[in-house]
Amino acid sequence: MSTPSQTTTLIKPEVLYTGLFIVGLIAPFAIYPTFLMKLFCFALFACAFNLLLGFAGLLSFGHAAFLGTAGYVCGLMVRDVGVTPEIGILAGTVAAGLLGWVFGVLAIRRTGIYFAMITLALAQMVYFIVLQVKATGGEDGLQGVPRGHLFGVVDLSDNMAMYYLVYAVFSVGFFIIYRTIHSPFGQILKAIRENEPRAISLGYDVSRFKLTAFIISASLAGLAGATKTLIFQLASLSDVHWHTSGEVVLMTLLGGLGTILGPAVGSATIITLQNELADKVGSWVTVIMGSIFVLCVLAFRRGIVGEIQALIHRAGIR
Amino acid sequence: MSEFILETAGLTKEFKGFAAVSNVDLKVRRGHIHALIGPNGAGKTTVFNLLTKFLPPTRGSITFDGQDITREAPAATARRGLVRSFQISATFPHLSVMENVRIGLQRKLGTEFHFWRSEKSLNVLNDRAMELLEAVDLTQFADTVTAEMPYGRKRALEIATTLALEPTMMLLDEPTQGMGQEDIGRVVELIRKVSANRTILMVEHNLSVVANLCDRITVLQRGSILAEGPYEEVSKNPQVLEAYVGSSDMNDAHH
Amino acid sequence: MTSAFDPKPEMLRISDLHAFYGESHILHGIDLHVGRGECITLLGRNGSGRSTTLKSILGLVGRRSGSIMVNGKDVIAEPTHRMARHGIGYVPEERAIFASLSTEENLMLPPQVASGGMSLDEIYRMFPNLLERRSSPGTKLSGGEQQMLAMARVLRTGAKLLLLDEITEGLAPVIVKKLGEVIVELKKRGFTIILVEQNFRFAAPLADRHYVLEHGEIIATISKEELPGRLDWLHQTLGV
Amino acid sequence: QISGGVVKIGVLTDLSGTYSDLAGSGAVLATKMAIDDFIAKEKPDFKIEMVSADHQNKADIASNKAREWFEREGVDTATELVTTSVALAVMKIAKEKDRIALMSGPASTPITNEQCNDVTVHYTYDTYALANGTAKAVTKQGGKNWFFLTADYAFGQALEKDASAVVTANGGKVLGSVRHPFPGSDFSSFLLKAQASGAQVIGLANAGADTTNAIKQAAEFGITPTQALAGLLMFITDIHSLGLKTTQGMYLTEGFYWDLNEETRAWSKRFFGVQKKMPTMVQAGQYSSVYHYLKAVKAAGSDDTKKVMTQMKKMPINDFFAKNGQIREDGRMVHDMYLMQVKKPAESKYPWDYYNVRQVIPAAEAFQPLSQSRCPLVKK
Amino acid sequence: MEILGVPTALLGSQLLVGLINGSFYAILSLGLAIIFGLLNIINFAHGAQYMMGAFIAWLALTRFEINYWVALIAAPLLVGLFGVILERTMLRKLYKLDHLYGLLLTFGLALIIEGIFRDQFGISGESYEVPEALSGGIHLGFMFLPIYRAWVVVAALTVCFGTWFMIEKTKLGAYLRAGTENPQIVQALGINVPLLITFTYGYGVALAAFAGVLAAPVFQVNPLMGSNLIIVVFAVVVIGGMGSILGSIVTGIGLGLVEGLTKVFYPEASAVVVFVIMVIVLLVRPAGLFGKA
Ligand SMILES: Nc1ncnc2c1ncn2[C@@H]1O[C@H](COP(=O)(O)OP(=O)(O)OP(=O)(O)O)[C@@H](O)[C@H]1O
Ligand SMILES: Nc1ncnc2c1ncn2[C@@H]1O[C@H](COP(=O)(O)OP(=O)(O)OP(=O)(O)O)[C@@H](O)[C@H]1O
Ligand SMILES: [Mg+2]
Ligand SMILES: [Mg+2]
Repeated sequence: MSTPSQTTTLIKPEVLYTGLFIVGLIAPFAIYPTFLMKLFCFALFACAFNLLLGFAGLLSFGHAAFLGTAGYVCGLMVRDVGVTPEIGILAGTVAAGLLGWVFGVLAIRRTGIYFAMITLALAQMVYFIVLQVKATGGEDGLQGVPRGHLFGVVDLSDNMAMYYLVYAVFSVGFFIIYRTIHSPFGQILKAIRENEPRAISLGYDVSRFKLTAFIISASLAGLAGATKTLIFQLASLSDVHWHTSGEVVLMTLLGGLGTILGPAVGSATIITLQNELADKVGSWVTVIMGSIFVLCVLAFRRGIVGEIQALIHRAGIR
Repeated sequence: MSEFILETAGLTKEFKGFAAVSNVDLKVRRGHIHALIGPNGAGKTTVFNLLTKFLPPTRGSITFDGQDITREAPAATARRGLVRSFQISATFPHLSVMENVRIGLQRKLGTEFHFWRSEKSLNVLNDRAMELLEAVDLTQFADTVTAEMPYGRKRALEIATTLALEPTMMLLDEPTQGMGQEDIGRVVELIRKVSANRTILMVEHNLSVVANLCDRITVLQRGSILAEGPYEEVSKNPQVLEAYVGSSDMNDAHH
Repeated sequence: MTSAFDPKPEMLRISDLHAFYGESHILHGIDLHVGRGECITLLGRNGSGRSTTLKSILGLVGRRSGSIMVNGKDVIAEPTHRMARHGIGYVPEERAIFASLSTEENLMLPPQVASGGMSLDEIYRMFPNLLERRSSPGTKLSGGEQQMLAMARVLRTGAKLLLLDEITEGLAPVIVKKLGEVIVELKKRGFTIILVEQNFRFAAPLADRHYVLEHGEIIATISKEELPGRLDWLHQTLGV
Repeated sequence: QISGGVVKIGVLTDLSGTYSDLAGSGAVLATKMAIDDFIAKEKPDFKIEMVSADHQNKADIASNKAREWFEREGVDTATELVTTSVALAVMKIAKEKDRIALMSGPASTPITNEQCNDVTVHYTYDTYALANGTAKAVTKQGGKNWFFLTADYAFGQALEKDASAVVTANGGKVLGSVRHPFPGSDFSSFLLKAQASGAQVIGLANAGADTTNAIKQAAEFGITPTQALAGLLMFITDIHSLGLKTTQGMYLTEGFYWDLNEETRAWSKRFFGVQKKMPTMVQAGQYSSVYHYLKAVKAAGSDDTKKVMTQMKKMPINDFFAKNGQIREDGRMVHDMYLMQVKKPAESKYPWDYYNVRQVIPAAEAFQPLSQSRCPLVKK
Repeated sequence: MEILGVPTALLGSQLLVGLINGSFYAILSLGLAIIFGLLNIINFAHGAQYMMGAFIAWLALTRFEINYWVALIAAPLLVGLFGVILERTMLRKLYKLDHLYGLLLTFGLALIIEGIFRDQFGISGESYEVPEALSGGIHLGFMFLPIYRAWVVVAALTVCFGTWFMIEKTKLGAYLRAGTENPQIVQALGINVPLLITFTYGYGVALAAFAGVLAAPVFQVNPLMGSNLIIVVFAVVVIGGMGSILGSIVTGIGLGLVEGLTKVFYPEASAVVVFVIMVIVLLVRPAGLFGKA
C-alpha cells in the first residue's frame, strides 16, 4: 500500500481547513442541498473507512454493514419509537459502534486478505438479517422516516436546517478522524501498520489498538449512515449490500488512500458522477464506473489528493 | 534481588518432533553483557523467541526478575522491561527517525489510547528523544524518513527505540549483521554505552565483537548448552572450537 | 589495470554501467572485468552500490544502461530469466528462500543450465544441516541455514559465473571456513566468482582483484599483489 | 395556468439493473412516444418536456433524483418507478412536494394499500392481479394441489400469500412451500422438494432471473411435463429469453400483449421499430399512463396536482392498452387483465408469437376489490 | 425412512445436487486459487469471465451454429486469450503492490465486462439448450438425474484433479509457488516468470470460462450470472485456504454438499451458511482448512 510521504504543503493545513469549512457553509446557496447532504454522508463514510485502511492498514470489505445498521436503527428509533433526530443519530452511531466491536473482536485476529474476507462474511450475515427481519421492511426498505424536529425545536423538513445539521455532523466526524490520526493513538496505529512485530516488542498490545480503531471507524460510518437515513427519510437494503462496501473502497482509492481529504474528494467525485451520469448515459454507468476503477489503479494510484500532493511536493522541491 | 535477572529451567521447544531447543538452563547475571553463540541452527533465535514470548515453549519455565513469565503475552513481557531487537532490522520505515524513537517513549505517557488528544501532546517527549538520538549519533537524521537511511544507521535507530523503553534487559539478535566495519565499531561502542545499568543478552557470530564486549558466553549446539563461561575460557574449549569455529584458534573466527 | 596480455579469456566485462531505482541514480558508470576462473570482490561501505552492481548484471534494477558482455556477447538488452542461460548464478543478499517450498524443493527448483552442477549428495555433504532439515519448509530454517541453502541452490545449476552477495552473513565461523574452502575448490574447477563481502578477512585471500566502490563509482582497483601495500588505505576508506 | 409554461415528465427507471429489460430504456421510449403522439394529436397549448434517469434500483439515488427534479427542475410527475423500494420512497416525496407519481413498473400492493396517498397512480399491474389471475384460473382448471417456490423476501412472501389465498378460495390446497434465498441461481434442490411434495402445480413466487432459472431447471429435472409450473410474476421478456421449448404450456397473467388486436399490434410495431423488442406490459402501461396524464392536464387546464389527479380519476382510460380503465380512489388503475398460456414451439408462427389468450379477466375481478383495501383514503 | 423429518430419498437427492453444485464451486474456486496463488491477485473478474464463457458458447451456437463440444474447448481458449491480454496490459503493473490493487482493478474490469454484455444482450439473458447427446436423464430410484448434470460432475472433477496434479506433482507447480513469493529471484534462476504468470492467469481464466460453458445449459445465460456467484466462490477459496489448490477443490465440493443439506433443513439460510462456515473456520484455522499458516 502506498504510504503518503510527509508532504510539504504550500498552504498551511489550518488555512486550508478553515477555507474549506467556509465553502461548506455557503455551498447550499449555490448547489442543490440534498445532493450536498448525500455527498457529506458518503464523504464521512469514506473518511471513516480510510481511517482503518489508510492509517491502520486494515481493509474492511464489510463497512456497509455499519452504514446500513446505523441507518436502520436510527430510522426505527425515529419512526417507530418517536425519538428526536439527534437521539436517533446517536442510537444509530452507538449501534454501529457495538456492531463494530463484534466485527472487530472476530476479525482483527487476522490480517490482510483474511481480514477483508471475514469482514465481508460478517457483513453478508448482517445483510441476511436485515433482509429477513420484519422490522426493516425487507427489500422495500424502511420507508417514511420523518426528519422530525432537532432537539424537539428545529424543524428539519426544511432543507436548509437539515443541511446545516448534516454539515455539523460531517464536520464533527471529520474532526474526530483528523484528531484520531494526529493523536498519540494515531501515532501508534501508524507504527503498527508499518511494523507490527516491532510494535509488539515495544510493549504495545496491538490487537487492542486495532480494535479501538475499528470501533471508531465503525461508529463514524454509523454516524454517516444514521444521518443518511434522516436525509432521505428511508433506509434501504442497498446500504448493507456488499456493493456499497466496494464503493467506499473506490471512493477512498480515487480520492487518495491514506490522505486526510482524499476520501472526501473521492466520494464527492463518485457521487457527482453517479448523479450526473444517471441522466445522461443510462446503462453505461457501470461501464464508466468500472473504467474509472481501472484507470485509477493503473494510472493514478495515489488518488486525486495524493496526486495533487505529489505535484505540490515536486513543485516544492524545484 | 537475585543475582540472576533471567533464568530458564528446562526450556524446550519442539517443532513437530524436532527439538530446536532442548532443556536449556540459561542464567543471565544482572548487569552483564551475555552472548549466546553457536553454530547455525543451534536454536539461538528460537531461544530469543521463547524469552520474548513470540513462541510458546513446549516445556520449561522462564523467570525474569524473580517473576515467572512463562505464560505471559509478548507485549506484557515487553512492558516488564525485557525487550528484543530482531535479526532483520526492525524500524517503522515510513515514520521519521524522531517519530520512531517517540513510539518507544510514548508508552510512558499512558496516553496511547487517547485518540481525542492532539499529537502535539507528544512534543514533551522531543527532548528525551533527541537525547536518545544523540546517544546513538543520529541527531542529524532526526527528520529523515527512516527508510532512506543506510542500514547501519537503522540498527542504531532500532537500539535507540529500544532504549526509549528503558528496558532492564535487552535482547539483541545479531546486532552487527550486514554492517560495514565502521558501523560495527559504532554499534559495539553503542552497546557498551547502553549496557550501563542494564543487562544485555545478544546473539552474535562476529567473534571479535563478542570478545570485545561480552562478560559471559553461552554456547548452544543442537538446542542444548555446550559450554558456558567467560570468553577466555570458552575460547579454549576444544568442543566449542570444533563445533563452532572449525579450527583450533578462536581468533580465526574474527572478521 | 586491464592488461591486454591477460591470459585468461574474459568471462564478464562491464563498461559504463549506470543503474537507477525509479528516480534515483545509483550506479554512475561502473567498469570492470573478470576473466574465466577468476575471483574478484566488490568492496565498499554500506550503500556504496555493490549489491546494485550484481543486480544490474541480472537486470533486477529499475533501469540500466551501458554494456554487459558475458562471454563476449552483450546481454544488457536481455531479460533476467535469460541470464541464467548464460551461465550466471546469483545468491542474493536477502537469501530469498521460498517459504512454500521445502528445503529440498528449494534445492531442486532452479533448472540445470549447464553440466557440472553439484549433485544433491555433494551438497548435503557440504552442508549437513540441510540434510537434516531437508523436508522442512524454507522459512522455518534458521538464518544461517537459509544462507547455506541459497548458496547450495546455485551450486546445483552448473552456473559458471557466480554472483555472491554477502554469503558469509550470519554464518558461524565453522561454516564460513567451509565456504572459503568451497570457493577455492570452485575456482579450481574453473568457476568465475564475484564476491560482495563485508567480511574482509574471508574475502581477501580468495580474490584475485578487489574493486572498491563509493557512491556507485569504482574508486580503486587493487590486485592481489598490491593488496598488502594498500591495506592502510583500505583501512581508512572502509574501516577494514 | 401551467407552471413555467411547461409540463415536465420525469422517467425514473432502472436503466442498467435487473428490471432494465422489462422497463428501462423501453419505458423511456414509450414516454417519448406518448408525448409525441399527444402533441401530434391533441395539439396542446403548453410545452412538454421529458427527463429521465437511472435509479440503479437504489432507493436513495431515486429519492435524491426525485427531490431534485421536484425542487429544482420543476418536474410535474415522476413516472415508471420500477422496484418497490424506489416506488415507496418516491411516492412519499411526491406527496411532500405535492407532485404526482405515476407507477407502471412496481408490483407491490402496499402502494395502494397501507402506503397509499392521493398523488400516486398505480397503473399497470400488481402482484395481486397477477397471482390472482393465474392461481384462480389454474386452480379452476383442475390444478388443485399447489406447492410454492418462494423468493425469501417480502415481495416473494406477499406473492405466495396472495396466491395461496386464491388457491384455497377456489377449492385448491397448498401442500407446502419452500423459501429460496434471493437471488439464487441453482434451484434444483428446491425443485426436488417441490417434486417430492407431489403437487400438481408448482407456483413460482419469485421474479426475474430466479423465475427463469427455476423454469429452466424444472425442465431439466423432468419435473415440467408431470407437474405444471405457474409463474406468478412473469413478463413476455422472460418467455422470450427462455424460449418456447422450456416454457410451453405455462400459465401466466399479463396486463397487455402486443398481439391482442389491430390497435395493440399497430402501436407495438412502432415500438418494435425502435427498440427491436416487443413491448412489455410495463412499457405499454407507461405510454398509456403518460398519455392519460397529459390528457388530464389539458382537460384541467392546469398542472396543479390536485386538479390533475381529480381529472385523471374522472376520465376513463380508453386506448390500445386499456378499455374503460378507471383510476380508483386508492390510486389503483383497474383494467382488464389476460390469462395467457404459452404456445408450443410448433404453434408459434412468427417472432414474438408466444401466447394464447385463455381468458380475459374483467377489470372488476382482476384487482383487489376496494372492499378489501387497507388504504386510509378509501371511505368505507 | 426419515432423518429429522426428511425422507432419506430426498436427502440422497439433495446430496447429489449438492455434489453437482460443489463441482461448479470447485472449478471456479480452483481458477481463483491458482490466480491468487501465483499472481497474488484476487480475481474479482472471475465471475464476469465465467459469464463470458457461457455467452461465447451461446453466441457460437446461435450465430455460428458451433456446437457445444467445440464451444467447450473454444470458449475457454478465447476467454483465456482475453485473460492473457488483460495480464499483459494491466495486471502486470500491479504485482509489486498490495493485494488491494489487483482486487480493485479486476473489480473494475468485472463492472466493465458485465456492463457491456448487459448493454448488448439485455438483462433477462438467453437460453442454451442441453446438447442432444447429454439430454434426458436416468432414474436413480430416489431421483431423476439429468445426464447433463452427471456430465458436469465428471467434467469438472476431471479438470480439477488434472490441474491439481499438474500443479502439485510437477516441477511447474514448484515454479509457480516460488514465483509467487519472489518472482525476481526465480527469474534470476533462469525461469521465464512473466510468461509463466501470463499463462497461469490465462489458465485460471480459462477455467472460469470452462465452468461457464458447463453452466450454460443449466442456468439462464445472463450478464450477471457470475456476479452473484463470485462472492460465494471467494468464500470457498478462503475457507479452503488462499492459494491452496487441493483446498479449493475439496472445499468447493464440501461446501456444495453442506449447502445442499442446508437447503433441506433450513433453506432460508442456504445463502449465508457458507459465510457462517467461513467465519468459524477462520477463527479456528486462521489460514483456512488447507492453507499453510
Ligand atoms: N517454526 C519452526 N518450525 C520448524 N523448525 C524450526 C522453526 N523455527 C526454527 N526451526 C528449526 O530450529 C532450529 C533452530 O533455529 P534457530 O533459528 O533458533 O537457529 P539459530 O541458532 O538462530 O541459527 P542461526 O545462527 O542460523 O540464525 C533450526 O534447525 C531451524 O530449522
Ligand atoms: N530497491 C531500491 N530502491 C531504491 N533505492 C535502493 C534500492 N536498493 C538499494 N537502493 C539504494 O541504492 C544504494 C546502493 O545500494 P546497494 O544495496 O547496492 O548497496 P551495498 O553496497 O550493497 O550496501 P549494503 O551493505 O547495504 O548491502 C543505497 O543508497 C540504497 O539505499
Ligand atoms: Mg538466528
Ligand atoms: Mg548489499
